[in-house]
Amino acid sequence: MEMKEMTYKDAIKLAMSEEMRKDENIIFIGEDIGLYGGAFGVSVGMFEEFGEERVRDTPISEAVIAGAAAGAAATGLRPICEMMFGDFITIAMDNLVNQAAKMRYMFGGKAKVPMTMRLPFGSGTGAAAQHTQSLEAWLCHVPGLKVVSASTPAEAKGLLKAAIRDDNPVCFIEHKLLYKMKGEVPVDDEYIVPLGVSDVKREGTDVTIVSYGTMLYRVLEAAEAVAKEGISVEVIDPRTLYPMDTATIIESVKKTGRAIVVHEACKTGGLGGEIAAAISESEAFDFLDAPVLRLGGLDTPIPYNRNLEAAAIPTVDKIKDAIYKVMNR
Amino acid sequence: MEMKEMTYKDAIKLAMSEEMRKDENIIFIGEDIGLYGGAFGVSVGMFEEFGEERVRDTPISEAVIAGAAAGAAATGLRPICEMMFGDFITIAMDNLVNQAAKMRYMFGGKAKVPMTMRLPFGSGTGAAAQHTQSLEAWLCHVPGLKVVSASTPAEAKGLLKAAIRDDNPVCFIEHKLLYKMKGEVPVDDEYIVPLGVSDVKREGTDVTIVSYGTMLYRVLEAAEAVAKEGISVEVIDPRTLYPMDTATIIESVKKTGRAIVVHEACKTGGLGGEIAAAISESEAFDFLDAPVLRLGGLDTPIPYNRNLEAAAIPTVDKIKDAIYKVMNR
Amino acid sequence: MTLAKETLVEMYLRMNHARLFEEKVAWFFSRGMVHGTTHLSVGEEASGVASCMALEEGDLVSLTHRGHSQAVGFGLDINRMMAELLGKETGYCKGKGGSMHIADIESGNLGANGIVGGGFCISAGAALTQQYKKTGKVVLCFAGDGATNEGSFHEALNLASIWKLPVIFFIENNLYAMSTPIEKHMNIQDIADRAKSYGIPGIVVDGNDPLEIYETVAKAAQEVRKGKGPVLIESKTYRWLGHSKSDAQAYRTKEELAEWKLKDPIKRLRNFMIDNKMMTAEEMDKLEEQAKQNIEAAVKFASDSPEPPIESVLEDVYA
Amino acid sequence: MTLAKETLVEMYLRMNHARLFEEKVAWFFSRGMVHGTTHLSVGEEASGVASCMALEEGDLVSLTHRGHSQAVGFGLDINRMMAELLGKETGYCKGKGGSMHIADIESGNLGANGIVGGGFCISAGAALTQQYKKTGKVVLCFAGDGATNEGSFHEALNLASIWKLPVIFFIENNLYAMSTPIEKHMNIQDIADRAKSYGIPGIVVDGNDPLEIYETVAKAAQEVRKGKGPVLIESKTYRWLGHSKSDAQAYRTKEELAEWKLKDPIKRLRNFMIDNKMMTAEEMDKLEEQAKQNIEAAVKFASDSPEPPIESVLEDVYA
Ligand SMILES: Cc1ncc(C[n+]2csc(CCOP(=O)(O)OP(=O)(O)O)c2C)c(N)n1
Ligand SMILES: Cc1ncc(C[n+]2csc(CCOP(=O)(O)OP(=O)(O)O)c2C)c(N)n1
Ligand SMILES: [Mg+2]
Ligand SMILES: [Mg+2]
Repeated sequence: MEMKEMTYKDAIKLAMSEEMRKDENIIFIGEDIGLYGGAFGVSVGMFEEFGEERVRDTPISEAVIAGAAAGAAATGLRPICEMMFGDFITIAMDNLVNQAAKMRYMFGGKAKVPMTMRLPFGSGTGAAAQHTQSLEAWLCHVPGLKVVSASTPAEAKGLLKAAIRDDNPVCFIEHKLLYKMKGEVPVDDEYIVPLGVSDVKREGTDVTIVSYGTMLYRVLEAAEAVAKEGISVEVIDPRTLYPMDTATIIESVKKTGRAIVVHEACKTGGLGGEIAAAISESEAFDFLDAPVLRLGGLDTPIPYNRNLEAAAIPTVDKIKDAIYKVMNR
Repeated sequence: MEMKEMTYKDAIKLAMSEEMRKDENIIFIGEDIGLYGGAFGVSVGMFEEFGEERVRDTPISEAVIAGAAAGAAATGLRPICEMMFGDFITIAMDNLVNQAAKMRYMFGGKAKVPMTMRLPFGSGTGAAAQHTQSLEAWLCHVPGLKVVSASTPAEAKGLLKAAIRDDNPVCFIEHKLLYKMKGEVPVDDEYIVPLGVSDVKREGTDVTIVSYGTMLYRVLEAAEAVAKEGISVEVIDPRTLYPMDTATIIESVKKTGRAIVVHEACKTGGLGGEIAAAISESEAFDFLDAPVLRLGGLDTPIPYNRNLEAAAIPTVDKIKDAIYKVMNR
Repeated sequence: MTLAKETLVEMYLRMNHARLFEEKVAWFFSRGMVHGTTHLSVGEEASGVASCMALEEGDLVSLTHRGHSQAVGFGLDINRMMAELLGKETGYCKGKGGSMHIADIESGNLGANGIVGGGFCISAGAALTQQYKKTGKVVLCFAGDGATNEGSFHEALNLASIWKLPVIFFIENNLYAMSTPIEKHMNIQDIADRAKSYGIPGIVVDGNDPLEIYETVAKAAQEVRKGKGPVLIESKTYRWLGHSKSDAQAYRTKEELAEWKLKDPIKRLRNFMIDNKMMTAEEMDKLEEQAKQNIEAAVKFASDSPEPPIESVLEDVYA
Repeated sequence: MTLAKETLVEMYLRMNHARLFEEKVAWFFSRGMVHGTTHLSVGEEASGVASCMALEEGDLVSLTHRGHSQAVGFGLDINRMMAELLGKETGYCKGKGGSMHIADIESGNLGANGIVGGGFCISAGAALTQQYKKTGKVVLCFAGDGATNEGSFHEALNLASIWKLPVIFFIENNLYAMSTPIEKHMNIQDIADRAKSYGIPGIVVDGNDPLEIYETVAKAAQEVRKGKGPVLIESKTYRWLGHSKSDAQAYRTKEELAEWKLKDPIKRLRNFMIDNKMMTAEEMDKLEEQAKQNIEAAVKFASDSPEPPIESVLEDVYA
């Protein structure tokens, strides 16, 4: 496969651009995504390539971004939306949850709502409580939605293309701290990472850690560190958070007998509980040598101060401690 | 304690009315709560007693209901809000989550937001997908909010009074099917059920079932049924869903060695995962003879047709099956 | 604008269908034969029917929770509507939607909506499709007076205006949002004035006059089709029945109701057609009789239809 | 309305504080000494400062993401503001809020808001408290031009209008919402016209004229205090710097910027005071010098202040 090095955000742009070149029913809407290129510069240049008919700046009106996308999708377009910050989905929830996600079911299967909602989530930017949340757990509780999280530039391309091609409303989670991350990305414009397939990011035999987003990298770092001490960690990235391929996770846990889930979102009510429970109620239960541990963000809003902000989410050290904890039993 | 029989909804009205008589900083706002008495008739007569200054019909504007409540609460009032249906909270999420819940933290502890948001949740009414959701799991993922669920008329009174007196934004979940349920309610106007205390609704030794809302009654029915077969079920109602008193649950599981969580909300992403994970990662793990089971609603929107609607959520039979399942190990 | 006789005949038939359909639905409810709730539009049939009839083939509509007249007006099949009310497999939504979600995307009905104001944004989006694909079609978006106080009204009208989307926002102002009289939920006389916030035309029509409605919508559609951007139409009308299943209606007087009943839009069209010698009274009676039979047939169709299989509860979540 | 000299002196001092504060903040950012982002209001100081100064003791304000001038105008302590920017324990929010959340409920500052339009509903609620408790106080709610396209604008203004709440919605129309020029985000000339949707007064002011702003807000506050309901004021102004930390400003021309710089509200007030012989040029220079020293003192205060203890991350979630 021919590869090219690029940033995560350029991979996102590439995915959108390639799909838009192939299918003129795809339009892209959001706040300041045109000339400005989006708050994080993801779409710089797309306005120039596709023009204002297809790359559409909206007013600051998150409800109608989601709702218009739903209406456009139900009638034949395939809109991609950008929420400037994922936190603003609070304003779009009705259109996303009560309209887009339910239309098909309520209408007896006779609607198709192919829209993609890009959501920059996560902290580490010093932007404080209203610009740093990780709200994926909400979305994973809404039948009709799919929820996807990309951790590498290549996956950003492949998963986003799959999301755009999917005939359902897909929430595509981007972690802001990954935007500048570089990686090899397949140039093939048919390169797709299918939805609904978890990925083993690192093989191991002693403990399974499930993680995604920026936390994945802390997990991998912790895994390297404990490897030197003889602990072999398997790391799984679900990639599609909802509906999730738990089979891959369960297989892994049957092998390792130990599991940890790590995410940045507040621990309570986060996906960690869902994943831990899914593992425990599966046939992996009989293989468990220790309870499934969850490591999540503190149950607080994200504070502004740099040190406090860093203290609010899992660190490599905390992940290592969790590994020791499950190993010591 | 002197008791009086009344319905769940009258107990809610009583709680609001007693508190409003005691504290004139309490106002009540919502759609058609005045003369009409609310969509479910909860507040019939309050308008007449307290007048239009204190019982305020709003336009159909859920965002400003939540936001105005937050602003009023931060400046010295103690608003109670009624969302006509809990489903409409999708429109109020920004004001609830990004404003009300975070104000105190963002402002360094210098705000106090004593507001109560009443949310009628749940299915069984034939009102279809947009009027039947159980969205408590979302709210239990928002630090700064408290989430309360009342299962009996007495608790409806006692917990709602505690919620109104609490200095934080409290989401008070009411299940529509309970509104007409009758029960003995303490007449004492200082009768309070404190927040943050789980309640053992039935004692037992073989399996612990955690449940709340209408599901609680199905669980109790299932417990009675299996009791005849010699299975002793302990039933725990957390009552405060966030932050939850898990200690009581964990103690119970240490005794019984088996646990099931039952809720009406969609299984995936529901509170079941949170509770199951909390049990598993506690010291109760070593006492578990079977994995913690979750029983939740199907991962679908709620359909209109009566039979389909009934099939979408846990039944007494399904609960019994779950009990057999954990017992057979 | 003079309307062809056939158009008026069809309009009259549909208005009668709408009313009889709802009377039947009310009866079902009172008998506990259907569950859930329903919002009846008796008295508002001109608004729902005449407006839709002014559309062209291929135009789209978005309906409200009070959507039966609108659906019938748009030409939906009353058999499948009735079947949906009874939760049957042959219903428009296979029994999954019920009264508040009757939809038929294929024919351009974007659905009734259980969320007050839920149609505004969806309609803007559907209009974007029409503009983008240059279909020449318009979207007719229904909403109530109360719905115009939702934030979604504001966001959708603003977007539609700046993007010049082909959408007509048609407000059925029946003077109440549930129990709340309009004077208590907004501080202006005419909702049409809200158009000024978006720099678009705002028009008031007599919501009980089918001809005025037809004409106004038809004209607006013409302009909108040309790419001139959206139009806001306020149709002043009145609902004769309670807000929903259970409503003691303490918030209004019997006199007010009686007054509005004198403005019955169905009688009005009947008289117009007779007065203008388009039809005789006997011919009109026959039309009414036909409407009744059609509704009875719909009831029979619905009653005879099968329940959806239980397994279908798990279907249709994802495409 | 002739303003007392002391008022103008204080106004001038605050406008200078605001500008110097932000210049310092920009410098911190460029050095990476603070993280996150910030929105500077350089060029808009009259809007933020003069409007707040027209308030009475006990009145309240709700600020925007571009809130430094507003906060300084309201009389917040620049030491604690600067400390907050640096994330220090002595900051208004103990370092938990940063630039976008500077708040001081005790003194009536309901907070800057990271959510565009987030203040509308909160202000309505705070005004309800004033009305209910008969305090005679008003709430001044700031928002940008772009913010008026949020649904919350519509819901809040409508509620405030029907309940006659004592709130002034003060729109700082700086012609852009981030990169989007106002012509592209709304289809009307004057945002003040949106008042018509709610049956309330809508007034346009020159947002770079501190005296006109002061006068307009003071008058509006008088009416609002009498219980006449809310007022919408549109203050036309311009931001000199980029939207936030990183902004190439491709969306506007240098000429446009240069033209607006000629309308510097600070110079304008300076000239006014000198021309009217209230102060000499030397006296004005001295005021400016004093402002500079105050800002340097604020920087020192902030720099010398301790970081919040790590454990505090867990505090202040619940009362
Ligand atoms: C978002 C939302 N809020 C509240 C309701 C409850 N509700 C259903 S109909 C209705 C009144 C609607 O009034 P209006 O828009 O005037 O329409 P009408 O019923 O008069 O036709 C209300 C409050 C709802 N369904 N959705
Ligand atoms: C709900 C919400 N949407 C989007 C943003 C991102 N954002 C921050 S400031 C801004 C522009 C605001 O424009 P305007 O209201 O005119 O205020 P100005 O920045 O010009 O002062 C945007 C889009 C936000 N913070 N909140
Ligand atoms: Mg109405
Ligand atoms: Mg602006």
